[in-house]
Amino acid sequence: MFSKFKKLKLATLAFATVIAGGAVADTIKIAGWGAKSGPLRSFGVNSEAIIKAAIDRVNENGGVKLADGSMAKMSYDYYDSACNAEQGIAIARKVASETNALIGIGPTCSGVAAASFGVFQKKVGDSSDTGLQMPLLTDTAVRNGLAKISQWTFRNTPNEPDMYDKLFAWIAKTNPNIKTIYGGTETNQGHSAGTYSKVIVQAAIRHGFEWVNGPIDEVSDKIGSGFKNVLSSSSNWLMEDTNFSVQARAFKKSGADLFIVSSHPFTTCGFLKELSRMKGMPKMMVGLTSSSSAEVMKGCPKQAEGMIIPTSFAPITAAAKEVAALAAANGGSADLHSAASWENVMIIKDVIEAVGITGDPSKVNEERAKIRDGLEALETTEGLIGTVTRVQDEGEALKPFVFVHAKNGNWEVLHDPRK
Amino acid sequence: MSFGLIDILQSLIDGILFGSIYALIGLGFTLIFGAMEKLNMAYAASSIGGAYVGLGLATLFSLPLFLVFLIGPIAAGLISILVYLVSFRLIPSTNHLGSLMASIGALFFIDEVIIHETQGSPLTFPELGIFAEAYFMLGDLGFRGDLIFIMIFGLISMGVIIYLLYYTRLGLATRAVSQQNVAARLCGIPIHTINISTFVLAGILGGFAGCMAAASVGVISPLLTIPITIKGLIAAVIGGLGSIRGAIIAGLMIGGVENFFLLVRGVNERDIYVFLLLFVFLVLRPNGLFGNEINRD
Amino acid sequence: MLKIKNIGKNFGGVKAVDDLSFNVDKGEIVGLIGPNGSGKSTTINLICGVFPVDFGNISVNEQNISSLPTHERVASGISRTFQNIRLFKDLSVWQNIWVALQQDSDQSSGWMREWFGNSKLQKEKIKEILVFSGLGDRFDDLAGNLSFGEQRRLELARAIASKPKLILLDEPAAGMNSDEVADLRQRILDLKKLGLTVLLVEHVMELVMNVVDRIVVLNFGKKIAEGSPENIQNNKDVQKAYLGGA
Amino acid sequence: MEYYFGILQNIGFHTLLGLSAYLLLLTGQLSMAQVGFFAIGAYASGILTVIYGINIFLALGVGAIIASFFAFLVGFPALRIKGLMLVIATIAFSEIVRLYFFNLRWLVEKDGVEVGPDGAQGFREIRYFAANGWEPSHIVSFIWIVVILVLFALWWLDRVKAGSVLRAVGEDELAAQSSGINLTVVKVSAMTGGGFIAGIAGGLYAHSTTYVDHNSFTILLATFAVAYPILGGLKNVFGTLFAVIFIQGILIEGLRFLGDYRNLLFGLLIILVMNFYPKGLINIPIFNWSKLFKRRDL
Repeated sequence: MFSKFKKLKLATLAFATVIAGGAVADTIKIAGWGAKSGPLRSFGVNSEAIIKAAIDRVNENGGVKLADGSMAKMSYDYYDSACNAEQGIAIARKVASETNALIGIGPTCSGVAAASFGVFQKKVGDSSDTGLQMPLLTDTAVRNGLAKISQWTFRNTPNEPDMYDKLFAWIAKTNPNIKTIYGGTETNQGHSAGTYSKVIVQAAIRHGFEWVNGPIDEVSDKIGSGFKNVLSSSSNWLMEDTNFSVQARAFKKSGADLFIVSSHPFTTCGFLKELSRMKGMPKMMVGLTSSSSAEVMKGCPKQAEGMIIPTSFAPITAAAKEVAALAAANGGSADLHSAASWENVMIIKDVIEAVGITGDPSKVNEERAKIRDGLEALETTEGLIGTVTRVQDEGEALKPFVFVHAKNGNWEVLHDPRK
Repeated sequence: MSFGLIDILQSLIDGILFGSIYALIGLGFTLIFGAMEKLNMAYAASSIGGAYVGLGLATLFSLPLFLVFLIGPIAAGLISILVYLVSFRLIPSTNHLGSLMASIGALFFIDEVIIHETQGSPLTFPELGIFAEAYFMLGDLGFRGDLIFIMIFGLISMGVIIYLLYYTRLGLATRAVSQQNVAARLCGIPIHTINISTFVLAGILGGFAGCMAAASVGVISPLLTIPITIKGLIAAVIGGLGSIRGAIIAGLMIGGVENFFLLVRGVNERDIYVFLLLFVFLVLRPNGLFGNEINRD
Repeated sequence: MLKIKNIGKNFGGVKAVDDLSFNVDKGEIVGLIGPNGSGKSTTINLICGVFPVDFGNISVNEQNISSLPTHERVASGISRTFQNIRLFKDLSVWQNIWVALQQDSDQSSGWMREWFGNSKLQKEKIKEILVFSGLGDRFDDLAGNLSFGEQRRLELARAIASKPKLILLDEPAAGMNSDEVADLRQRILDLKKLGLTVLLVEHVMELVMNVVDRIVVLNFGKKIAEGSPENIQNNKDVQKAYLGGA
Repeated sequence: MEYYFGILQNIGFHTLLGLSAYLLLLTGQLSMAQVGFFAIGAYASGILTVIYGINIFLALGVGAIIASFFAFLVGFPALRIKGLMLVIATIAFSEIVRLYFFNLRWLVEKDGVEVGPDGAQGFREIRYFAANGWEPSHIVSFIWIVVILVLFALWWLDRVKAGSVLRAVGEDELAAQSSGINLTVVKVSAMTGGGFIAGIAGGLYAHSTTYVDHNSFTILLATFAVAYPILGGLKNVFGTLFAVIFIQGILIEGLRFLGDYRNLLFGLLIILVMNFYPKGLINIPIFNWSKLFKRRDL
């Protein structure tokens, strides 16, 4: 069934079929890294569990086809970057210079991604730039616009501007009684705050929702416009906060029809509990993509009931269901972040087969470059819940997504915008 | 955000109520400092650790959830003994840096064990039953039932500790140890027993505080440790290290100040003011609210 | 040269030193005695500037030093030893002296040279001081490894190194046996030979009576007597103070 | 090779950070403010190279001077407080600095892209090294030249009077004052010097990681900064270097094969070291090698 995944449109890879001479390896190595220590350990654990499952699957089906037509097994090493920039960079360097890994998957933290992408070469072939030259396909770090830092870095992460745009268009159409909005975010968390101020609120306003205290200055049709004013008109908290009384009261007082709660699970739950204690629940709630995870369902299923989140992963297809089961079997859980690493392994397999790799350790540098070119040539890939379009000048993906909402302790699909 | 007088009052009330948790943790720091003139940096971590153990055991053996609030403090007391043994017992008492570093090592260790066992993901924590449901209104002002409970608990603990320290033989011995270490030893007071009992007492108190903090949020996460450590330390210092009522009053004050600045200046600047408050205290009143003039070197 | 005029110090309502006045003349050895808690050590600490005086005046060579910080009083010619030895125990013997060593005023080598320059020049001077103090052979040892008597001598040597005019000795004979006390007596007389002025706070009467020129007696922070050793020995008030029952 | 260069870089700026804390520990001040100065150095020199396009050497120097200026200012109130209170006060300072950079947005358009510090979104693309064709070996050499210079300067300090005076203040402030030492000058100079070293370290850090945000400068890093000299011992400057190699080289990178258990071991090893070597791993003055072969006195 996995042959279906191969829908590559390789436009300009004439050289790909040229088989270089030399030894052919029997294993193809890739590397993964992410936070496996510190408070964000679950990211790394989930990501590794799924990489393991995906590689096991590839090998069960015979492995990956090399340039000479022989089959090689895939193997991986997973490293702990501890959500720490120095460690992330050290690992990127280690993988690039000390191992034969052809490509990396990671890191899981946006902050580490922002730092370590900077040590990669900015433009391919720029000999004056001494940055690392190894392709990287990120699964988890979602923060806006990271992949364009280097031409060697690619992401297979959800495209939040598109997701929230569609979400609010749909809400506007199906819920004409929802008119006013209000919200808040974790300001010291790059992803939550950036997505909230540059994406979510702006999408809502674009689709005719009214900020409850009147219009926000400088917010226009353009994504990211006037986002400072968005943040200062909202009621925010910090990632490690425990007391949400002032914020929840401001939410309640705003009396908006729809609340936007853009935060990761820990504060999402803390905040929702305070809000429900104050009996300030609105008619509708929209959350951050990262909160559509198991943690929220473990932490506050009752309070999150009804919260709508767009996500690029939900067990709606047979493949997605299977990945979710495999992840659980390997001690992790599949969510929109970690599930991407399954797709990444499959993309890597397809690219390797398309560009023709020998796996010869002595040619690791040129083969890495080949894989990078192969990645850049991708226009679409087959994802777990549908076809993924690649925006290659930025190295980003446009992933299919669905809207889920919390219902009876589970994330249930509310609407599939493709239908 | 626009706000009026009611909002300010309300934010102060919420903050002061929430400050009970800082007060309890500050109280623990101060108790240990009072006995040994040392900071146990792992204190808040062992408190949260106790709450985790309570939650873990209760889940594992499907115990009634209220037992979490019993097992948690006991576990925190035991963790405190361990911390005492590895960070204070064997390191020469004159080596303050050594104990400080070792207790920081213990802080890392406890935190990483929690993260390792839970994958770092937040877990639901049982709330304080009827107290959590209760929400009193006084005019336009609201009061959270569970936080009032925690505050009353904090005041009672303060009373109990003052009683223990000033009206019992154990307290006499503890004070003797803290004031004249050598002389106390010569009088036959078993110093290590006294120190361990202080650690256990502080640990149990911290375990309660940890459980209460988690219960008041409804979620427990390893992210709780560092903020509570810092705010608890600030409470202990502003109160005057070694002063019991100082720690309680300063804890409540920090809660209030924090929430007030959250309301008027926003969350990004909130903590700057808390640290400035501490800075001002340290420079203008280095001995804190109720600290006496002993050498804190 | 040292003039103390009506000084006083309260600690939480207790008058540790109360309206005390006395003088020490150049080249003199003056003993400051009194029962325990009579304010002797406080007086020393007030002269050195460990605490500020609550009222009154302290002057050295007509210069009022009452409000100067400790290190500036050292510069104006006062140095001291401590009742319970306070050496830099993790530094070597010669470094202990080095820390206190004042530059000769005629030597204009500049502060960079003094603080960051090579130690060779200064080592000779330090050696001289150590030999004078009978510690010549302990030059490189850690101060903490010296015997008790040697530590006392090193402290005295450190006090000399800052080129004082007046040395305050705070119970230097405490814990010494009679041989060591005899040695100490000789060393104090040597200081006098060097032209230094000494204020000696001491309990060991054997030392005080045999070395000082004049004695000041304190009780409850007040001066109760002043005079030559013989006079003091026969003074009724002093006997009363020491035997209890004021 | 690049990997080892990378680790050497990490060891390099962590050593500098540890040395800046070492200098203050000599005077008996346990300062958690070093990470604040480190952050100031990082942001200041990053802003200079990225926004103003200034040469790296000049930027590092100016960044270090700005950091040392703040250290100078912190030195005065720090005089009044000692010991554990100073620990808390300097934590407050570092946190205020961190929160300042958390709130700092200073974006300038360059070549059509906005560059500069962007609050919680961090300060990206401080790519002076890579953009100017520095090979990893060049970067490592540069960092280590700085490290060796600072190591040498601090080693030299123990051979001149200033070093003895610092240690004297650290051992006994009253005795030092009574020996004619001006405590204010000594402590404020140590703070300023420590700020300068931490400022350089911060600049090197920002340029070798290419990205900083406020989360890079937490209490955790401040703890590391003081942990190095304490673990290494204050007897000589190489203890700090040794401790950095021990922590950054062995504990963090060398134990990767332990996988999930690596971080558990980290806290545990600190505890063990403090219990078995309470005065630090290297507890001998470097100028007295004969002590190496004598029994260690605990």
